[in-house]
Amino acid sequence: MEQAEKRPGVNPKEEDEKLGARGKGLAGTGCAGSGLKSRFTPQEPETGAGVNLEVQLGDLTLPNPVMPASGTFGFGEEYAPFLDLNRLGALVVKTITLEPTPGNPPPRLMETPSGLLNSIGLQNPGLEVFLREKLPYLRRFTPPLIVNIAGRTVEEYGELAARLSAAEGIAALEVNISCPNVREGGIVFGTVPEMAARVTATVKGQTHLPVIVKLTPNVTDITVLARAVEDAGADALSLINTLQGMAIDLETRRPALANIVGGLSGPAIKPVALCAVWRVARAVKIPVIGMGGIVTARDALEFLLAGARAVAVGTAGLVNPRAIIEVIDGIKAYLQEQGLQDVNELVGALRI
Amino acid sequence: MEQAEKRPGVNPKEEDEKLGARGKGLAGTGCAGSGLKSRFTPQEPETGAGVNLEVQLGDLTLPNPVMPASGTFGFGEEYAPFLDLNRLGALVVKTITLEPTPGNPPPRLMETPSGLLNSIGLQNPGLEVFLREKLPYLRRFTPPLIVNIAGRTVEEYGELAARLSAAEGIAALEVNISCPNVREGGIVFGTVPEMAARVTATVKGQTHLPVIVKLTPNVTDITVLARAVEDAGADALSLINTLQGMAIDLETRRPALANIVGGLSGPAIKPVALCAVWRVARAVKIPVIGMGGIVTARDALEFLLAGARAVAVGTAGLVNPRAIIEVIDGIKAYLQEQGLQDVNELVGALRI
Amino acid sequence: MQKLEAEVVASIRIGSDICLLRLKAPAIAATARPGQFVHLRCGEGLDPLLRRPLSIHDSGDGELTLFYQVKGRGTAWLSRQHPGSKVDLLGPLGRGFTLVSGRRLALVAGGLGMAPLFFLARQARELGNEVDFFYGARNSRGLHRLEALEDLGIRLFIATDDGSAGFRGPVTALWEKQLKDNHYDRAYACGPRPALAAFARLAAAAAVPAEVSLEERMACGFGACRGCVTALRDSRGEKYYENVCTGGPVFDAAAVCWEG
Amino acid sequence: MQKLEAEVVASIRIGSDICLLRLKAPAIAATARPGQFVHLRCGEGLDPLLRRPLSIHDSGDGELTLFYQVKGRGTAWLSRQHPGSKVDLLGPLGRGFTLVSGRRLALVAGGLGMAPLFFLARQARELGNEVDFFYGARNSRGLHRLEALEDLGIRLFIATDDGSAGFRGPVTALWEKQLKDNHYDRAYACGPRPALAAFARLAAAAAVPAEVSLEERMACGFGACRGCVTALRDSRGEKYYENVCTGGPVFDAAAVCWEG
Ligand SMILES: Cc1cc2nc3c(=O)[nH]c(=O)nc-3n(C[C@H](O)[C@H](O)[C@H](O)COP(=O)(O)OP(=O)(O)OC[C@H]3O[C@@H](n4cnc5c(N)ncnc54)[C@H](O)[C@@H]3O)c2cc1C
Ligand SMILES: Cc1cc2nc3c(=O)[nH]c(=O)nc-3n(C[C@H](O)[C@H](O)[C@H](O)COP(=O)(O)OP(=O)(O)OC[C@H]3O[C@@H](n4cnc5c(N)ncnc54)[C@H](O)[C@@H]3O)c2cc1C
Ligand SMILES: Cc1cc2nc3c(=O)[nH]c(=O)nc-3n(C[C@H](O)[C@H](O)[C@H](O)COP(=O)(O)O)c2cc1C
Ligand SMILES: Cc1cc2nc3c(=O)[nH]c(=O)nc-3n(C[C@H](O)[C@H](O)[C@H](O)COP(=O)(O)O)c2cc1C
Ligand code: FES
Ligand code: FES
Repeated sequence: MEQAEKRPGVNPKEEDEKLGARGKGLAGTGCAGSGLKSRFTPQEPETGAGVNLEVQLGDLTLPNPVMPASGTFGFGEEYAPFLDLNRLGALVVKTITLEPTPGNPPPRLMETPSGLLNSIGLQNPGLEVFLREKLPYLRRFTPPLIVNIAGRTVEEYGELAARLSAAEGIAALEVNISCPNVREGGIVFGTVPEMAARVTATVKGQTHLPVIVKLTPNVTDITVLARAVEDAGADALSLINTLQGMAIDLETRRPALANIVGGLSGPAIKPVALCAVWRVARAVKIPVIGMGGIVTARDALEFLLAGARAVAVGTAGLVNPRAIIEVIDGIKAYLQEQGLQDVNELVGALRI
Repeated sequence: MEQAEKRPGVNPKEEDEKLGARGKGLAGTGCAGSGLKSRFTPQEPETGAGVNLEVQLGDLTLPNPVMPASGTFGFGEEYAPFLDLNRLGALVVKTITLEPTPGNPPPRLMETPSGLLNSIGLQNPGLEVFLREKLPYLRRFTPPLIVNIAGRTVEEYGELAARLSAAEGIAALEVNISCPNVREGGIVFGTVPEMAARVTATVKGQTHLPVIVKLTPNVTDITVLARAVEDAGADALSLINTLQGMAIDLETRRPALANIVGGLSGPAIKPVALCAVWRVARAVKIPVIGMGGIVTARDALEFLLAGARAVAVGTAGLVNPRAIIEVIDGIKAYLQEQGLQDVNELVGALRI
Repeated sequence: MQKLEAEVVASIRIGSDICLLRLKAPAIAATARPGQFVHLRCGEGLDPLLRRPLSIHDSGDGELTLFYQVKGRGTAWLSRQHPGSKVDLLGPLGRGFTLVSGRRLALVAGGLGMAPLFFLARQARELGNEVDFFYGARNSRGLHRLEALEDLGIRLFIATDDGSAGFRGPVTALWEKQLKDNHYDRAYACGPRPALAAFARLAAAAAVPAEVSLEERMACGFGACRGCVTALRDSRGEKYYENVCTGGPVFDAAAVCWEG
Repeated sequence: MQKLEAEVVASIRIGSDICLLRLKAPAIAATARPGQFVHLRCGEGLDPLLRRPLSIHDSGDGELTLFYQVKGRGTAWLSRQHPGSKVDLLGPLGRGFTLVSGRRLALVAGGLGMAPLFFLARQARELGNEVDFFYGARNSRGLHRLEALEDLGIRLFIATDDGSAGFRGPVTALWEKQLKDNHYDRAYACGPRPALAAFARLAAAAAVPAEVSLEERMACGFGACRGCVTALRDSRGEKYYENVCTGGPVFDAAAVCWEG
């Protein structure tokens, strides 16, 4: 052997960068393994000082870009035993309808490969009860409160917007025109550009609050819907809602859901969501909230790179109620590791 | 203790039906665990004598309802080391184009949660080479040979149909109007009903062979496309092709695929596929070939219940080259366990 | 209600597909009540994705005991965990059984429904109740923990569908016979839904206050998703959906819409 | 080419994230050639879904040896498998290195690229070749199996980027120096793509026939999906895509389109 030592001494100070590189990049991002494991820390550590996590959704300022996805967060109180609600980028409640909505008959859930199929059917206590019983609790927290609404008619969307805008403590409205689990309205509004635009314009006409319109992926070209809604005055978009899906129970030879079809969410749909966000972010000027299968900070960062200004964690929070906190902490850690000062630098920073 | 023995004697002859029920139902169906494990048995055991597996797709008779999905089966020869091609319900080759198609630049693959994202871009040696070098090999096997075709123009579809119909040993054409990975034609034909109908009619006009049209799920309402194609003369439908998706590599901040977007397949999309098959099977009279995420016999049986007359195994075969054989054997075993004589009894037998 | 990693103390197969799992989880064991459940991650990847709900079979000394059937992939994974390994747990979840003292109680278990009733029986005895425990299964091989049950100082009534042990017939029929001669202050049941429906009818007919523990597929287990509902009737007889995970799993038998 | 369940004979961690895995797989070991690989299922559920390709590091006596880095979930799962457990395997896959006898050979390994070159070195020695083995890594901790390599009766040349062992600089630069003074009949390389490109340039300049082993993400591993392609140039200089899994992973270095 020439020009080389035979048994090189190991230098323990020196990190093997090649071997360490991947592991290191993920160290703080909570991305190891499935990301669905975590321990409850009663006192939230405020890591990541010195990096800016604040993002703007039009006039709406979020302390950080991570929020829960509507319908997976109940009315916030359900998560209180597991995390400090004040740490979230926003609070987003289950869809509210004008009247109480009983929802679909059970069974409403089915697990699928890396996914969850649901047919809740917008079960909620209705606007009155929300204003009286849920809002006072939610007002106690500092993150902006986003109220998700759905109507059976365009007029109902308008009325919901008007009445919620009269209430105190609501920061923005999220307009659900994309729920696959209700027969009336719902997804129809979300698949026909003219209808989507009408709902948007009506809501805008009834509120001073920023209006976020939530889009369905169950369309031929989601950018057409996105532009229609932008033109109608939407301040931001959120996407994606669930994919239409179905499951069958071979034992009984019946649909697994009483409603027969349902909405698919969770990691399984992440590639579809990421693609939709990327395409829409390039097609519109208003900010986009990305969601669909986000489990770890790594997932969330990918959505930011694809062009999302903020992200939402849905199904993952049902499995690990602390997932959202881990995503926030992981984003901070990533920024620090990468020497970035501001999360906004990552938005749309995908290299093509 | 009254009216009851204290330590009941165990009766070893008697199966504990309650406990055993579920396990038993799955015993022969290859459904235990992920279904992606198996051993290669050089000699195929002919199980399930006495039950009929033969199905009709219009004029096309299949010895059993399980075939490979186009593009995951190469030209058949790739699977020959692992299984007896004569056992399949049909042989289905990768999409053939008129001219050789180089395909998209690598990387072309990315694993996603329970899914696979690909952007192959219809790489194939073109019609000439297919006829000269691939067809003679494929003709040696007994199952009907289905040749999948794609054109850049309606005329190309027609020419492909005409020239393939002149060749010997082809049982049917599968018309791919749904590939998300090519810029020209491809998915455009599959998303606009009028275009889909024109392609179908053109192909029908150029061939005496049964014509199967393959649909994309990336549309607002797949039943509209299905009916358009049925009205234009299609003999059968196959669905679904892949869902449009995207993945990002956080390390490089680049898309994981060179083509940026790709098609999502595998277990992740099974609920979407099952829903599409169920909806289309109710909307049309022609037979449907169901595919999307089938791994086990159990999955295949669910598609049959949803209304598919036959099924295709795609991504699962890439992971377990014997998956398709296990699905066939599992369907046979299920029929026997359930005391059914004919697989056709299960088609559309979902209880609503 | 906590999220924690519990260490496996012991994992014992007590039947061909029945396991007992002892977990070290002092924070949960300290507050767990009979009828409550825990929600466990049963795997490492993203598939299977959801947690699995299992009743608390017993609790004490900082430990939880679970009694479960290996049914699918999740429980199969669980049965492979060795002492020392960690299981990701939410709990205690749900509303448990109403506890009383110094009364005469009937506990009616169908098959795996024995799981939560064991814990109830133990606490009920500690509170000075008399407990008649009715335990039914398809056959004698579906009966478990008989010795442990007897050690609780209860009266044990056994029924099997095939008569391979005890009374031949449904456990509810066995209870019905006892109802004629005995007074019960309260009755509790867990088991397959048809058995629970029969139980509820008998209890109503005998004017015995009765509670049942229901099962429904669950995602979160803590009330956030509205996925696990069952139909109930309110005081005016109107039907509504209630979460099984937070409104239950234990419900007043009279409030449940048995027809669905 | 077979599909089988191979029993784990030994699983040894030989570095912080480097493992050696010995598998009992006589049917594969009997025909395996240097440069070929196996394709392993690394998990039980549907996630992770795909197999993982690993080069055959050594083969003999009915056993395969694999040398791998724990990189993500698949390899992490693999590293947890104990002796006696089974691993689902396809193999041997791909086209290996061209074997010659009685010649002077240069083997150039960058980092994990050592994996297949070990097997090649051993067989090359058995065929009576002289072997100069160039082995580079970021630093000394990235060098493995040095003793075993030396036992093969080769000349070992070490390079590290930081000089913590051997030559300071790229392994290709170390080879370049040797190329000046030595004649090589053939050269083989495996490692990161930029290193392979440099290797190919040097080999071409010195007119040494050279082969490289490439990596590409794979689904099937047996040629069915066309997912694992790399760009090659045909004899007329025209670019086309070839499967790495069946056309390679070993290619003539001169045929590879290094620019992509
Ligand atoms: C509140 C509650 C308490 C329970 N306590 C016990 C217990 O103590 N012992 C016991 O053996 N079983 C109990 N079960 C049933 C147990 O949760 C299921 O058997 C288990 O989830 C099956 O998971 P698997 O992955 O093995 O089966 P799979 O069939 O693969 O499960 C697939 C999906 O269906 C769900 N599922 C399957 N069966 C049931 C069921 N019967 N009820 C609810 N969801 C189901 C699973 O959670 C999972 O989401 C309880 C269920 C509930 C709701
Ligand atoms: C022909 C061939 C031979 C190989 N031989 C070896 C070897 O001997 N030793 C060794 O340590 N590594 C080898 N690799 C790389 C090895 O396959 C990957 O490190 C491994 O697949 C990572 O899997 P994971 O689940 O741990 O990582 P993850 O990053 O979670 O993998 C995610 C996906 O990317 C794929 N992938 C990740 N890295 C690579 C890569 N470098 N090449 C191809 N696909 C990749 C995986 O297969 C999987 O589909 C080889 C690759 C190829 C193509
Ligand atoms: C159980 C459940 C209930 C949901 N309910 C609503 C809802 O009421 N309104 C709404 O806009 N979206 C609803 N969604 C959709 C989510 O907000 C989100 O768009 C979708 O689940 C994708 O994100 P995920 O994969 O992170 O869950 C629901 C999703 C789930 C899983
Ligand atoms: C790698 C790959 C290549 C494919 N190529 C084609 C193709 O050439 N033509 C086609 O019609 N479908 C193609 N498909 C789609 C499949 O035939 C099938 O419709 C889809 O993958 C869903 O089935 P699966 O989930 O079982 O894979 C391809 C799929 C994959 C994964
Ligand atoms: S499981 Fe989510 S509300 Fe009950
Ligand atoms: S991995 Fe499928 S062709 Fe190479």
